[in-house]
Amino acid sequence: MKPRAIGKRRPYVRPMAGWWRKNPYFVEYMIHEGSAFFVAAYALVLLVGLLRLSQGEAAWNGWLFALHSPLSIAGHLLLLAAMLYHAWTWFNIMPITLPPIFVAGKRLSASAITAGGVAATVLASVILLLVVWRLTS
Amino acid sequence: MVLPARRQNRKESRPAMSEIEKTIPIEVLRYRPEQDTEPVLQTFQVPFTDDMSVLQGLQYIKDYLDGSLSFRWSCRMAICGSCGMMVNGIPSLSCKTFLSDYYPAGLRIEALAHFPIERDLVIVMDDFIEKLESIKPYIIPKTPRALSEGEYLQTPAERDVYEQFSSCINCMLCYAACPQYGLNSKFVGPGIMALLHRYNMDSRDGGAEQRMELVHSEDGVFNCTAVGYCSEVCPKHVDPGNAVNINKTESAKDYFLRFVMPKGSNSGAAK
Amino acid sequence: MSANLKRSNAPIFWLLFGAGGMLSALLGPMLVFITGIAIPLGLILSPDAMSYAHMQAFAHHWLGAGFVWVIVSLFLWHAGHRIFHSLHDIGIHAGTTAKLICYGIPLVATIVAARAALVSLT
Amino acid sequence: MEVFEADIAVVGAGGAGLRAAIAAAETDPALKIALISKVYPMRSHTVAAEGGSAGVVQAHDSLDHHFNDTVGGGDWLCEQDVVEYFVAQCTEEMVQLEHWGCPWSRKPDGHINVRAFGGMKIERTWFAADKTGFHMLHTLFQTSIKYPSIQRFDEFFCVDLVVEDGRVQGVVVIETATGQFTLIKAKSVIIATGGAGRVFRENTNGGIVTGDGMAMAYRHGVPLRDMEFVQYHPTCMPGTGLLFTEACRGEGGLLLNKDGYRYLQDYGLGPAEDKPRNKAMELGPRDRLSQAFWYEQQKGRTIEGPHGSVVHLDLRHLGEAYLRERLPQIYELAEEFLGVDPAKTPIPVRPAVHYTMGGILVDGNCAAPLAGLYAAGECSSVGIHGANRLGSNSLAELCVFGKVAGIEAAKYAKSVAPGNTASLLKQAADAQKQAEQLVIRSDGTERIATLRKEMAQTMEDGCGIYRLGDSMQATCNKIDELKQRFKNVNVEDKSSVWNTDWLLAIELGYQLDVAQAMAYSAINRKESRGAHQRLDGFEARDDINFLKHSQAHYAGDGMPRIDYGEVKITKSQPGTRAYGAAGEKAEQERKQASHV
Repeated sequence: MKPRAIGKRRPYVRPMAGWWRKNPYFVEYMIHEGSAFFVAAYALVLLVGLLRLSQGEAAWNGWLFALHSPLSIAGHLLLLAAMLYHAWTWFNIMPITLPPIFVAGKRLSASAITAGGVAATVLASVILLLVVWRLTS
Repeated sequence: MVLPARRQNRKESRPAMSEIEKTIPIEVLRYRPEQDTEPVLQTFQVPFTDDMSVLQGLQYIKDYLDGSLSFRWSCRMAICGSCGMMVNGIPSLSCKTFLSDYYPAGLRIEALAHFPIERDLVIVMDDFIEKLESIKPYIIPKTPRALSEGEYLQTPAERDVYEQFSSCINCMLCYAACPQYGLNSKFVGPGIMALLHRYNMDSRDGGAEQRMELVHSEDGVFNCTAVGYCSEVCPKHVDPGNAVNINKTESAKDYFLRFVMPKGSNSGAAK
Repeated sequence: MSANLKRSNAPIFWLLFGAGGMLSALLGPMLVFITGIAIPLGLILSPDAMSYAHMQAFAHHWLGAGFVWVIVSLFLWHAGHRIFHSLHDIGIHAGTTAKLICYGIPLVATIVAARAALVSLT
Repeated sequence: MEVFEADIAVVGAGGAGLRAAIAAAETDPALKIALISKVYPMRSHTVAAEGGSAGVVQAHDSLDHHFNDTVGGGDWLCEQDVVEYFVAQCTEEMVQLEHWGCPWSRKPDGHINVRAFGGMKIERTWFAADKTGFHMLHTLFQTSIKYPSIQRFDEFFCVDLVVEDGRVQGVVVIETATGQFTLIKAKSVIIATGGAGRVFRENTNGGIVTGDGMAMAYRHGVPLRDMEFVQYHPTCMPGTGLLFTEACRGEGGLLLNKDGYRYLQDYGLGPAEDKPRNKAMELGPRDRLSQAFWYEQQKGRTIEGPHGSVVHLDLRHLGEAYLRERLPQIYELAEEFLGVDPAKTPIPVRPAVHYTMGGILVDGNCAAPLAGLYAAGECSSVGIHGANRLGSNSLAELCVFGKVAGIEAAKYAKSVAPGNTASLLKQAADAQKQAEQLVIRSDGTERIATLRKEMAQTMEDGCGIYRLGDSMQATCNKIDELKQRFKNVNVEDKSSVWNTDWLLAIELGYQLDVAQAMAYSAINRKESRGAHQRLDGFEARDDINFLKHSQAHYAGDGMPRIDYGEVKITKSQPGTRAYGAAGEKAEQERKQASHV
C-alpha cells in the first residue's frame, strides 16, 4: 500500500495503563494469572520439605510440626481454593489451546473439553489419594 | 460474559418491531486531530426505535445532529467488517449491536481499542494491513494444476479443517480484545494468525513452511498469554485464539524436532 | 511493519509452563489437601502418613524422589513464566531483573530440589 | 499536488477491480498498476453477495442452456455475442478462483457443489455456503497481494477522470486520511466501482454503493446504458432492506402470503409442487417475483408490518441442521436482526432494490467509447443482463469481465505514450478546486441527509417495481430540483483528516446524476420489459420500438439526452418470456419450431 502522507494527521495512541481494570473479562484473567503465586507458594513449601527431609529426621519433624500449626492449615485451605480455581481456569481456556478434536465425525464442543479436563482432575485426585493411602497404611 | 446473555434476552423480550419513539443518550469519544489535543467525550440524545442498531444511531447523529462525526461503515449486515468499535468497552460490530439493549442508561462508543485513533471512531489500520500482507495470504500450490485440469479435489472434511478460519472478516475486534497486542503491537495478533493458519491448513496449499518463520519469531505466537477474549468477541465464530494456540504447539514441536529431523522433512508440521 | 523474524526461544519456557500448569491442575488440589490439610488434621489418611520413616522410604525410591522433584520444579517454572507475563501485563516490561527473578528462582529451585532429592535417594 | 505515474489505474477494488488488476499484472509484470479504492478492498460490496456464482459444470447442462436462461431472463435485451462469450468463460473463472483458494462448498467426492438458482434451468450456481461474495472477494484481495506491480491506494476517494487528446489519462484522488489530492497518471483507466443502489430508499446495498464511477464516466460524455432497469430482489428484510439470498429458495424455501398460500402460482409461475423445480414458482426470476409481491399487496393478501407489507419466506421444513450448513449467515441475520428463528418461524420479507442492470456503456472488450477507458462489474453495461439479471450471473460477470478489462487495458496502455504531466496537472488542479469548494464555502443551507433522503424517496416513488408516467415525471422533476438544491449543499465539517461529510457530499453529487439518468431513461421507455414495468398503457413489451438499449447522455444542468442503441441478436430471437409450466410448454414449441 502507498505510504501515507502525514498532512494534518496526528494519530492518537491511547495509554494502556490500567487496561485490565476496564473489562470484567480482563479482571478475571488477571486474577487467574495470579493463581501462579499460590502454585509457587506450594512448590516452595514442598521444596523446603524436601530439603528438610534430606537434612535428617529432626529437620523433617520440624517441618512436619510446622505443617500442623493452625496458621499452616488455614494457609493450605487458601492454597486448596487457589489450586481448585487454577484447575478450573486452566481447563476453561483449554478449548482454545487444543487443536480441534473429532469424536465420531463431530467436533468436540468447548464445554465437553472443559468437562473432560475437570473429570481428569477428579480421576487423578482419586488415584493419587488411593496411592498415598496404600503407601502409608 | 455480559454480552451474549444480553443478546439472548433480546431475542425473547424484544418486540418484533418498533413501538413508540424513545430517546437514548449516546456518548461518543471524539477526536479531531486539527482541534483536539486528546479525545473528548460528547453526548448526543438520539431518538430510536427498538430495531435500530448502534450504527443507525450514529448515522442519525451524523445526518441530523453533527455532520462532523466520522466513522467507517458499509454493509450493515456484519460481513464487510468496517464498523468495529467499542460499545461500553466491548469490541463490537455496531451494525449488529442494538440500541434497545442499552436503554435507558445509554451507551458509550469509542474507537476500537489498541489502535491509534485517526479521527473520532476511525482507527489507523495500517499495521493490520501490513501484517496481512506479510503472511503470504494466498495458496502456494502444493501441486501446481492447470486450469484445464479443473478444480483441486477437496472433501467436505478437508474443507471443514480451515473453513472456520477463512471466515475472518478482518473487523479487528479480536485485536481490540487482545491486551498483548495493545501492549506490544509487533505481536502478529489473533486475526492475522487465523488467516495464516487458514492457508496452512488448506489441503491445496504447500506454503506452510514459509509462513511458519513469522509464527516462530519473537513477534510470533508466543506473545499470546491465552487470554481468550479474542475468540469471545469474534462476530463470525472464527476462534482466532485457537489458531494462535494450535500454532504454539506446532512451533514448539518444530523448535525441538528441527534438531532431530533435517530441514524440509518437517514441512507438513502444521497439517 | 518491520517484522522481527528472529526465532523466539519461548518454546522452552512455554513447554515448562504448560507442563507445570497441567500438572498443577491435575494434581495440585489433591496434593495440597493431602500434605497440608488431611494429614495434619488426621482426615482420611493416617496422621503418621508423613512420618520420617515413611517419607524416607518414599524418597529413597527414584520414583518418589523424582516425583517430588518434578512437582516442585515444574510448579515453579509454571508460576515463574506466568508471573513474568503478568509483570508485562501490568506494564513492567521484559527487563533483565524481571527475567532473572521469574526464571532464576525456578532454575535455582530445580537444582536445589534435584540435589536434595539425590541426597534422599542415597 | 502529488503525482503518481502508473500505467493502468483501476478505480474500485471489489471483485471486478481486483480481478482486473490481477489480470493486468499477469499480462505484463512490468506494467505499474494503481488500484484505487475509497474503502479497504475487503470492505467492497462484493463482500455482501450471498448465493453464488454461475458456471456450467454438470454433464446434463450446456453453455446453450446458460445462454438461453440469461438471454430469456434479460427479456432479450442482452448483447448475445457477449453473453455467448460470458457463458463460455464462467466455469474457467470459477476454477481459477478455486485454484486461488476460494473455499467452494464441496460434494462428498471432493468436487465442487452447485445449487439451483432463480431463472436457471439447471443447477449451475457455485457457492461457498451463503457467503459466496465474501469468500470470492477475500480470495481475490489476498491473491492480489502476490503481485508486486499492484500498488494499492486504500481509502483514496476518486473525484474525477482526467481526459486529454480524446483519451483518458488518469484520475484525481483524495486521500481520506489527509484530505490531500494526488494525480494518478495512467495510460488506461478501468472503472470498477460497482452499482448505485443507494439512490433508492430501501435497498440491499452497502453505504458505499453510490454510483461514483458511473457518474464520473457519464460526466465525461460516456453514455450510461439501460439505466431504467433496476432490480428489486424479492426477499429482503423489511426496513433495512438487508438481503436474504435467493439461495434460500434454491435450497427449497417457499414464499407464502398472509393465508399461508404459495401465491406465485397465481402469476404464471405454477404449478406449485412440493420440491423446488427450476424456473418455476420460487425459482422464477427476481423481476417476476417482485412483481407478484406487488400484486399481492394490491389485493390485500400481504401481512402488515411496521416497515410496510411483507410476505413470508418459509424455511422451516429444511430443518435447523441443513440451514446451519447451507445458509448459516441467513440463519444469523434472521436471529440477530429480526429475532426470528428460521427453523421455527417464517421470515418476513419484502422486495428491495438490489442491482443496477445498466451502467457505463462498454463493448465486449469492456472498452467505453472514450479511448483508454474500461469498465467492468456492476458499474458497467457490457450487455449480459439485459432488462433483468439472473441471480449468480453478477459474481461470474465480475470475474469474466474483470479479467477482460484488465487484459484489454494492459494492451491499450502498452500502445500509447505517456501524457503531458503539466497539462494533466492543470486539469487535476481544477478538479481539486471544484471539490474543495464544497468545504470552503460557508453559505450552504441544504443538509446532505435531507437531499439524500428526498432523492431516495422520489426514486422509490417513481422508479419502483411498477411505474406510471406521471409519477416518473414527478421523479424527473424532483431530481432536477434536487440537483439545483445540491449547489447549495452545506458541508458542516471543515477539516482535512477523515472528513466524511465532504466525501458524502461528493457522493451525493454522483448519486443525483445517476438517479437522473435512471429516471429519464425510465420515462422514455414506453413499454414493459424485465425490471421496467409500466401500468399506464405500456403494459406490453414492444419489440418494434423498444428492443433497443437506452443511452443516457450527460447534459450538465439540463436533463439528460436519451437515445437508443441496437441490440445484438445472434441466435435467440425474442420470444415469450414464460416460466413454470407455461415456460416449459413455450420451450417445447421453440424446440419444435427450430427443428422444422
